[in-house]
Amino acid sequence: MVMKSPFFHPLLVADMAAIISEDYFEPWQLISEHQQKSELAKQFGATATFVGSMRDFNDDAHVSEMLLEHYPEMTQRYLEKLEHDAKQQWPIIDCLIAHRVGHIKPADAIVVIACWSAHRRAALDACNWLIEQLKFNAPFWKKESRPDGDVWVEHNTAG
Amino acid sequence: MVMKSPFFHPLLVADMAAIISEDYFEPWQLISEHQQKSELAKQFGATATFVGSMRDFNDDAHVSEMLLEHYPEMTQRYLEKLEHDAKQQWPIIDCLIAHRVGHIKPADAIVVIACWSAHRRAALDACNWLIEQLKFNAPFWKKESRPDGDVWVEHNTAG
Amino acid sequence: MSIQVKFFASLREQVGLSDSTIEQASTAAEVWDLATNKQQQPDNLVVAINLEYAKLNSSVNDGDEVAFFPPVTGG
Amino acid sequence: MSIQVKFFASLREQVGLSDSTIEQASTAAEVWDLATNKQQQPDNLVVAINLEYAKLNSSVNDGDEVAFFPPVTGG
Repeated sequence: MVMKSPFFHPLLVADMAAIISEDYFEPWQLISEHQQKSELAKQFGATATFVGSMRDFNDDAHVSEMLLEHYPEMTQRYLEKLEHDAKQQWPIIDCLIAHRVGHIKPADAIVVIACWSAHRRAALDACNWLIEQLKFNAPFWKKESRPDGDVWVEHNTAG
Repeated sequence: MVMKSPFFHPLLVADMAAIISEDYFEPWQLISEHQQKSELAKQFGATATFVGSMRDFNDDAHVSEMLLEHYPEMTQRYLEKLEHDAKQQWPIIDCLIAHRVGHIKPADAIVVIACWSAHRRAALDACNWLIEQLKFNAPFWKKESRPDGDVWVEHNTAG
Repeated sequence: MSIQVKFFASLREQVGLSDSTIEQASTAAEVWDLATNKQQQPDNLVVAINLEYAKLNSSVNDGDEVAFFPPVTGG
Repeated sequence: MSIQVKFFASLREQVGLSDSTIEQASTAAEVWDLATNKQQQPDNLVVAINLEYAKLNSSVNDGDEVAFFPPVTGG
């Protein structure tokens, strides 16, 4: 999603992106590429990121694979809304959210959040807020392949 | 710094690094390479990072270059102590701190902090704590090249 | 007149439906009863109407899309 | 017997010294007076002894390294 409006101050033009991907992505490369696209490199002084990745165990059981289901129209809309809401609360210059869906292997990145701002507090607080909101509200569901069969994850950990 | 001890549980062996560099580094590549070296890729589910980079203005003045002075023995020791203290407070699997010194250009990364943990709260909280501690206690000093001359930065912003 | 109904994840498997179309209903709860043939609602049932979170007693209108799902577990 | 003294950043420029060696002193404040020839201490003076933060009235011993610097501005 590209937001450009003549009413924005040029320094505050945002190039927020909300990506839902069936394909593997390397999180640091994704962040690096998004940042390079931005013309704001000399404007921001702080970048905070969070990457959630697949562990090969959960509740002491080995997990060989994961299937991530979602509600496509609602997730896209919800992630864009989150970015919009974060920008209302903090002076973020740029923001990236990416989330995998479909078949996921251990060590794959599942979610990437990155926030760029002039100063650290806004970037860190917005990143922290975005991952909590996403975890508890974005319509994604995990099904884990365990030795004794496939199991839907019933709830997210509190932290 | 590599910490390995037979008394650590294998899953908790840390490969913490505290790097002070006179040379340019690309922050996302540094994080990616550190992560790839780690044999813990399937153990961690959360990575939180903070990157502080040089803006080309401060206090409304254009800044063309920055010189970062430090107290070498004390900075190295202090950054390693910070990582150690973070590991005492949170179940961090791996941790990276890198900081530039010497001549720095606009958009260069100045500091990189990355924390890997099983779950997000530890990674996010440790990363947040580390940047605050570093900002207010690690013996680095910035001198900015401005149109009217070189100026020592007198204090860090609160956020 | 019609209302689109969707079910996701473990709830989709429990109910045995991924989507359905019903003729008419006044609330999300009524949509549930008609689409599932009055199966019992799970305690942690989540409802969205037109891609926004809603409640079981929220009203629904012609053309709405009503989704039922379990607590989310992404990220 | 000797104590190594170091100055950093703007303080180094103000004092006009980057390092110095003094023969003997009992506190960091005394180290300052001897090394700077009793220049006035800035309000925000920071002191470290042997790479650890200390106070002006902290005691110093033979072989110690005492550093004086302004508030840090890294990160």
